[in-house]
Amino acid sequence: MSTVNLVYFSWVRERIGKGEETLELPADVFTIADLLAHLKTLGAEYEAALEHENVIRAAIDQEHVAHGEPIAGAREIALFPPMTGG
Amino acid sequence: MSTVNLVYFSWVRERIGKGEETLELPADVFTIADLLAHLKTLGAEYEAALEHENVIRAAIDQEHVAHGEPIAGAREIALFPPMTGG
Amino acid sequence: MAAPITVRVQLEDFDLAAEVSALRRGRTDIGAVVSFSGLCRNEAGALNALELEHYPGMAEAEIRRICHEAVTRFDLQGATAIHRFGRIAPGENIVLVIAASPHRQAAFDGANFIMDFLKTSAPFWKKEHHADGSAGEWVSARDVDDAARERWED
Amino acid sequence: MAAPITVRVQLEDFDLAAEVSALRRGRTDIGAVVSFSGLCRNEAGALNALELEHYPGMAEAEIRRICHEAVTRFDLQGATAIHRFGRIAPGENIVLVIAASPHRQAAFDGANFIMDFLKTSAPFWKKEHHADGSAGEWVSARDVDDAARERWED
Repeated sequence: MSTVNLVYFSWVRERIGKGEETLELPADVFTIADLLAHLKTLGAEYEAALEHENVIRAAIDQEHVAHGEPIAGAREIALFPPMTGG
Repeated sequence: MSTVNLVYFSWVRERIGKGEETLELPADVFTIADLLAHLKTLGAEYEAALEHENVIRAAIDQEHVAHGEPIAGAREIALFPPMTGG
Repeated sequence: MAAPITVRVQLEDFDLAAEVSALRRGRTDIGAVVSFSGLCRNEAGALNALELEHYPGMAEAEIRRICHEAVTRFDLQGATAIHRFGRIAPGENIVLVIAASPHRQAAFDGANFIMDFLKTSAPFWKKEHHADGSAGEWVSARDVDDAARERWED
Repeated sequence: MAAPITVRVQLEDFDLAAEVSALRRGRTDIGAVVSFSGLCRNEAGALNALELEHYPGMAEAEIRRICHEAVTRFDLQGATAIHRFGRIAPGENIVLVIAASPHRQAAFDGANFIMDFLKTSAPFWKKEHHADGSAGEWVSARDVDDAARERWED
């Protein structure tokens, strides 16, 4: 088990119903993809937020990462939709 | 014979030694190219200014024209080097 | 002289003239300054405001990374990027990008590059608030923005 | 609404903020404003000033033609071009171009297009005055400027 801080933005945040949380992750969660699969087991709100995994972007410690990125050592993991600033 | 107002700019002006003049043109001066050839017969200062005809730009009544452009009806003809504004 | 990079993410409006002046001050080696102002636009009067959400910390860090990349790639003499968050009404500023260079095309390219990457990788999200009071929608990311970013790959 | 075009050729300096404000005033349909400021640049401290000669009347007319072409081609919501003449010291403004559009790339392209054509077809000529008091040279036209202009031909 490892502890990680998760932050959510935009409609990912709205669908999950919170902006941040701290979770204990099972030992078999190695990558962002594993994390997404794990979160979807936590309830319908996570399933709704993360249904289309291919559009979900992730950042580890405030840097963009691909879904295959290992999360070992991450202090903060962010999940959000494609960005629409500018 | 026709009368035309000529204006010169930049080093064309400096080499000719004046910024403007009114000239009577011979009847066989039909185009800008003819005008350049005629001016070069008027003295060494015109020869020096117009020596490299291919770099001389011309405008008739404040619009750019090619050397083949007829000058009939022109009120003002300008001769100048390539532009370097901006 | 290191090229100064100014990055801010803020609630309040910014001042184009002040930011350009700050970049130019005391220098006589700059030949071209290009600024881009991105505004909240009201198409057909249907929009009451945009709500800009951002990821504090990462937003600044990501924009700074983009500006560094632009300064290196286009040999800029300075770059400024300011992005607002919160509620922004039609006609108001959202984002400002400034690039300075000895040469005009590098200044244009620098500002354009920063905007293209800022739109696709700086963590901001726009939500629309409609004039009729109806619940707003999150603005969708556009393929044209990804395409704009990809043109810089060589 | 016809796109406003503002063209001025003047001795005195201009005010970037005032010109951008004039273009934006009272409108909520503009999404992007790009400004280009061209400055007198002092390479290696050798320059005392630039002297800008122009063809009065034609300078304004030619810049106006270029702005009209840009507005039509890029569907701009407005364009401003101001070019100074006379003696201009290093660090001072020479030229300002502003383009407004609903979309960012059109605003960038509009301003860039106006600058490329302005450099090669607006009747202005620069003469250098050296810091050591020596007689100045007329600045030569550069092939790179012709090439920049030609890229807009399609």
